[in-house]
This record gives sequence, C-alpha cells and structure tokens, in this order.
Amino acid sequence: MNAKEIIAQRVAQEMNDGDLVNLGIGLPTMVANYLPAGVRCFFQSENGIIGMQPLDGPGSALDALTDAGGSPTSVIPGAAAFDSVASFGFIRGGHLDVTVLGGMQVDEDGMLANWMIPGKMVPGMGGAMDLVAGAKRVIVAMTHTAKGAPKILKKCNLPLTAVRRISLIVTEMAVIEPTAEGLVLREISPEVTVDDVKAATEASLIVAPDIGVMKLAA
Amino acid sequence: MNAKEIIAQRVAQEMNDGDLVNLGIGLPTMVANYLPAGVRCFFQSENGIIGMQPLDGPGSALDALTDAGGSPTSVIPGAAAFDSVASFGFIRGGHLDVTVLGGMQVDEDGMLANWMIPGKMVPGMGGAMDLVAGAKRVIVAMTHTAKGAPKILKKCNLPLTAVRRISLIVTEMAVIEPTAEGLVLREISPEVTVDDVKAATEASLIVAPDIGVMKLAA
Amino acid sequence: MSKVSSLSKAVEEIPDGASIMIGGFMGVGSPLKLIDELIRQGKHDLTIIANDTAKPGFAIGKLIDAKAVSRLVASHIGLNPETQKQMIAGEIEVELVPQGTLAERIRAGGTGLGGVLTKTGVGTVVAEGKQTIDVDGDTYLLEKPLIAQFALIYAWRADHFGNLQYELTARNFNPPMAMAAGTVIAEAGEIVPVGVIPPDQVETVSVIVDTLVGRED
Amino acid sequence: MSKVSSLSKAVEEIPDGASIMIGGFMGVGSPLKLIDELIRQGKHDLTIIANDTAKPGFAIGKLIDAKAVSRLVASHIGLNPETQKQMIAGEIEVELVPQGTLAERIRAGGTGLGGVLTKTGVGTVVAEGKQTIDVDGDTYLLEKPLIAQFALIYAWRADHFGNLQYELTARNFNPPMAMAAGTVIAEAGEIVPVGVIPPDQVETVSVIVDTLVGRED
Repeated sequence: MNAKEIIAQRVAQEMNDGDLVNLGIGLPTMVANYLPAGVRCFFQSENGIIGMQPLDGPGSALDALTDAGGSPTSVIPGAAAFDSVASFGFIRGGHLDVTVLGGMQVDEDGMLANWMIPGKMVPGMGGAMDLVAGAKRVIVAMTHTAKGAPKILKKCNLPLTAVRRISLIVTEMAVIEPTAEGLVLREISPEVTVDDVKAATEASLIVAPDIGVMKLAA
Repeated sequence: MNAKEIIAQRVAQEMNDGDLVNLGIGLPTMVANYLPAGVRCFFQSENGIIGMQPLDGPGSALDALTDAGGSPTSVIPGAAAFDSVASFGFIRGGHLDVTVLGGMQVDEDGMLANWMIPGKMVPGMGGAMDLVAGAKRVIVAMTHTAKGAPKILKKCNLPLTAVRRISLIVTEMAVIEPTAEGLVLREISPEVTVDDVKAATEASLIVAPDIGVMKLAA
Repeated sequence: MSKVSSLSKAVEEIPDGASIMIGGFMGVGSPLKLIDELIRQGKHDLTIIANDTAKPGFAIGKLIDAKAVSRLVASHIGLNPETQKQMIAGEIEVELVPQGTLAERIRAGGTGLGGVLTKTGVGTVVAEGKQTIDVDGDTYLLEKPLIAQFALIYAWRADHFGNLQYELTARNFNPPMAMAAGTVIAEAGEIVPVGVIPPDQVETVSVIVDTLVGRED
Repeated sequence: MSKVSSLSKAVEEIPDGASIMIGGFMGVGSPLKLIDELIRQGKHDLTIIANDTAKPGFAIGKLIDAKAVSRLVASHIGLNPETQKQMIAGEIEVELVPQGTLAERIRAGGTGLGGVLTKTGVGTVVAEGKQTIDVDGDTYLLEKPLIAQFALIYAWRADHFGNLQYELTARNFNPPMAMAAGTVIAEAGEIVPVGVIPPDQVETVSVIVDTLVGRED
C-alpha cells in the first residue's frame, strides 16, 4: 500500500453508520473506497448533492451530475440534489458529521492551513473555510511531510483556513489528535517507531499512554 | 355599490399587467375581482404561492391549497409553490410590485398602523410588517372613517406597522397620496365634495391642482 | 435504515417542558396526528414555535385548548381567541414576530448564521431592546436565530430514509423547521420505498430527519 | 406573456462594464450559449460574480480567455491557471470569497437582508477590514449582500412565463442568482407551455425572470 492508500484506509475507520460526510478532492475522495463492513455513509458534495457514489462506468456519466471537482459521479437511491445555498446550510449549520480535507500545515494548536501560499498559489478557498468552521468533526488527511519537510508545525506560517481546532490528523505515519493540551500521538504505523514520527514532526507530540498501532489491511 | 366595492374597484385600477401582487385578507382580497381588461396580475399569498386565483367551486377545494386566511383557493396554470422562507424572500427582497392592506390609521407622514390596539386587540403582525417594509408599492385600502371617527390622522397613536411612507390611500371617499410635502388629495368620489373629505379627515390635505373624480363602474 | 416509528413511541421521547417547532399555517401542513398524540400523552409546559395557533379545536389550537403551552413564539394569533385569552390572563407568554423574520430566524438557526439583518420592524415596537446594525447607510434590525429541541413536520410523502416532499401551501414553515431542531419527527401522508422520490424532488433531505410516522398509524 | 427572445437580442441589452452573475460550478449548470454570445458581441470590462471560472476554453473560462473580465468575485480559481495569471498580472481584480459565504451574500442581496453573519472566515485573512458582530457570546463576520445588474442562468426546463426547473448538480448558484439581479436572462434546455411544470416543481418563479433563450436558438 502506498501512503495515500494507508491514509484513506485509516480515515475510513473514523466513519459511523449513517454519517453525513464531505470528502475533499484528491486523497480524501479515496476514503469512500475503504468503509468498514456495515458502515454506510451519506456523501455530500458541496456543489449540491447528498448520496454521491462512484460512477458505474463512463457510459453512465451525465453532464449535470458531477462532484465538486467537476468530474462525473453517480448517486445512491434516496439521494437528494439542492442548490449551493442549501448545500452550505448543511455545512455551516452543523449537520455535517465529518469533513475530510487535505492539509498543507497543521500546528500545535490544531489549526489548519490548506488554501493558499501567498505570492505563489492563490486558488481560492472554495468550500474549505465553511467546512472547517462548520463540520462536527474535521479530519485532515495528508502525507506526514512534503519533500521531507514537516507539515505538522509549532505554528502555521501559511494563512489559516479557520480558527478552529481540528479533530484529527491522519498521515501515513501516525494518527494525531489535537487537544487543549497539545497534539496527542494516538497511533503509529506498523512501519515506524515513535521516534521516527517525532523526527518527522516539528511540533511537540504528547505520546498517549495507550498508544496503539494503526490497523491496516494487508 | 357599497364602500368596500368602491374601494376594491378603485384599487384595482392601480395594477399593471404582469405585476406581482399581495392582497391582504378581507377587503383587499376583493381587488382581484375588478382588474381592468387586459391586466393580468400574479397574486402571491404569503403562505407560499404565486398564481393564486379564486376557487372554481367548493368541489375543487384541496386541504393543501389555501390562502393566507386558511381558506381554500385555486391556482392559474404556471403557478408556483414554495416555503415561508422563499415567500418572504420575494417580499423583503423588493420583488413584490404591490401590496394592498387594510388600515386602522394612516397619518400625515404616510405612516400606517394596522396590526394592534394595545390592551385590546393583539392579533400579531403576521406578514404585514414585512409587506409594508418590502413591497415596491404599498396601497392602503380602508373605509375613510370608523364609526364616524377619522382614520386619517395628524399622527398615528397606534403602534406603527413600519417606518415607511406608504404609496397610496384608497377609501370610499377619496384617493390620497402621501408625499414628502404631506397628504395630497388626488381624487374624490362622485358622491362627495372636497369639503366632505376634509371634514372626515383629521390630517391636513393638500388638494391637488388637477384633482379628479374616481372612475367607477355603475 | 428505516426511520419509521409508531406514533406513541415517536412522541414519548418528547419531555414535558420541551421546545418544539411545529409546521403549518392555520393548520394547513401541520402534523395533526403528532399534535393529537402530544395531547393524549398529557405533555405540558411546552414552548411552541409556529407561525400561528390555528383556531380553537384545530391543529395547534388543540394544544392551546389543552393548556399544554406555556410559551409561544408566533407571528399571528388573531384567529384564535383562546390564545389571546390565555395570553392576557398571563397563562401563556407570547413573543410575536413578523412572519418573514420568524421564517428567517428559524432558517438562521438551522444553517449556522449568527442572526438576521432585516429592515422589517425597524422603528416599531418590534425593535425595542434589539441591536440595530448599519450597513452602507441603511439600518437593519439584528434578529437572533431560533432553534428548538424538536421539530414536528408534516410531509405529503416520505421515503424510508426520511427524504420528504411537500404539497403546495402545506409546505410553509416545515422545510426550515426541519433544519433547526435537534430531533426531527416527520408525519407523512405516505411512506414509499427509498429511490421512489427523484433527487431533484427531495425537499427535506433524509439526513436531518430522525423519526417518521405514517399518517395511517 | 412569453418571455422568449433570440440569443443575440437577449445579450445585446447587456452593456460593456456591466456586473453579471453567472450560474454554474466548474461549468456545470452554466449558460454556455449566453457566455459564447457575450464573447461574440465583444462585451468587455465585465464584473463577473460566479463560483469559479471553470477551466481555460470552457464556460466562464472562455470569458477569461477573451480578456472580457476586469473584476471577478469567486470562491475558487485553482483549476483555471489563466485566471490566476491575469490576476497576478493585475489585469483582473479578484475578490475571493468562501463558497458558503458567496452563496449567502447572493441570497441576502436577493431577499432584502442587510448582510450575512457567519463564523466562516473569522480570524482569517478573509476577515480583514470587515466588521465582526457578537451575538450571545459568539463572534460572527458581517459579510455584505451581493447584487448584480444581470444574472445569466441555466435551467434544465422552462415554461413560457419563465418558471424554471434545474437538474441535479447543475442547480448550484443558479437559483439564488436569479433572485439577486436586476435583469434575469435564463437559457433553458427546453421551453414548454405554461402549466406543464407543476407548482411544486417550479424552483425559480417566473415573476423574477425577464428573458428566456432556448438552447437550440
């Protein structure tokens, strides 16, 4: 398994049956492929649908049915479509159980930066700021480092996505929970040691007394 | 013709083809019966419909299709139903061309009071405050006096419905336009004189230089 | 994942003293069976948020008749003399709210907005004690969001997930209320298999509905 | 009372320098023919309010390619490098707005609200220069209403009055934009006789639509 598959599989274990879930474009989208048996989630896409599921095949694509990246998608029976106003009503109103987003940086306060690099990349925040401000749980799914440099920092130096402590960080090396006391290292990958994780992390980590090993399929 | 019929008929002449119109319960509802030839209006009811029209007969009544008073109504082809949030979006958003409401008092500043008599009658404002604050034109359709006492006063002593100068007052005696300069007497009924109107009005009236006579069917 | 429940069990979870939004406009689109069951189970001291109290002997009017309501937030009570009587006697505390503002306050509560900025009520008794906010030279009243512990909704049709469709003017306050309550109990005229209602015709999405009661319970 | 117009006539009424809301999300649900006609008629110096600018060569991306846009209010331009290029070169002034806030600001503009009170953006660069309002101990950003001179809408189906229906995720920003513009021009996939669309399936009501253009114009 590559890093992305490990992350997606571990994030999927955080889902509960019946959850309303928004998956960001890219890595987070892969989470839908790893849901534990018996767990059915309702996937929302912020462009206006609840009940998204992957396309059966290219033949069933419809111009008017796409995910938030503009790619064709399909729906489960019992899906519902609505406009952007209603879509963000769910998100901002606290109706979304979980959002899974990518991250550029997370810091010791659990703050997330994932939408711009000043002077370099200004794509716009899209729905990210509403998702981080409004979802019940915010899970950041990202590789532990970028080109060898830590992404989990003492303090974010990129512009924040929201002033809100996110719920969980899942990387290919570790599961880390931001708390009022700091970043708690909850699980490590079977491939690494606690010291490996610490070495790849700029922020201080509090090692949980009951630290476990990420359960991953072969 | 009785007073109410006169008022309804004169108010109907204010409507333009294609107008979106909200008629209050009671007298204002009668306006729909007197639209000039060639004038088709879209009647909105604040409980969530545009395209209301009177019921064909009792046999066609439907529990789920009523006017704002809860009485069965019907719809034109091309009508649309929506919730209360959308309904007041039209009203507050300035999409309503005309609202016709009853009045308890109107004063020299063109302010309307029509929703409560403290200590006596507190029915609640329903949609009246939104209608008066939001409609493009507010027409007050009311009898000129109540039990012989003037209803067009120097200053309202009942709680106001909105701080907004209404567009027109139509009574069985006169058509009066509130302006920045005061109440302008535009038309009088064929049955009365200017002095009759003045005698039945507490507020000062500015007689329009081109004052006319209300045109009414026999 | 069916949410269908018996009428009595659905209403049993509502405690005395609960805050409840109830859909309907003069009883049209009100969940009549849920209301009857509230009375049968003797619920009392309720806070009701609704457009109106219908009339004596009908819909929310029955809750007033039963003296089950201690606090009421509504836009209009003029067609229910019993509500006015109990208000004047001090038995019900009544907050009257302009109808459009009531709808928006409920919407704000359900969609995570901090309040409503409206011109409706500016300069009137409705503005007393409230903050006003100037935006680019215009003055708006800041009206606060409304939420409730429960919403009792009437839908024309539901599927077993809880997707809801409404009919004509029986829609009214039901859709925004379904978003603004902790627990949403919907009474449906008909309950159909999942997939029967096309995605474009779902008006209240299943994920916010907790319990379904059929009309023919 | 038919509102059907030719494509060229519908677009001729839009002057250079106009402010225009355009529906669509990555081009899905955008009025593609109206956009092409804006370019054919050489409109320029436009202010565009839209969720995004799609990608080069497609939908709103074509207006960017044609350098027809001088100001843009959007939530996301990451998939259109040409927009980013023109922004960095100072050719387009870009205001980036969180997507939910963009939707609510348009809704506020169309429904007469003085602004939006949202937690989204509080404490971030989005909050810079904006007023914050405290409501019962929580801090909200005051985001101002958006309106435009024109809205260009894409509907799956219309009747001749201008009642509109949308399809799945091609809905997105079209319904709120139709409420928030002085003149609403809708491009429809199909135009049917009045009465064909049932009242409960009308999503944008005819009274706010000014001009209709058929897809096969």
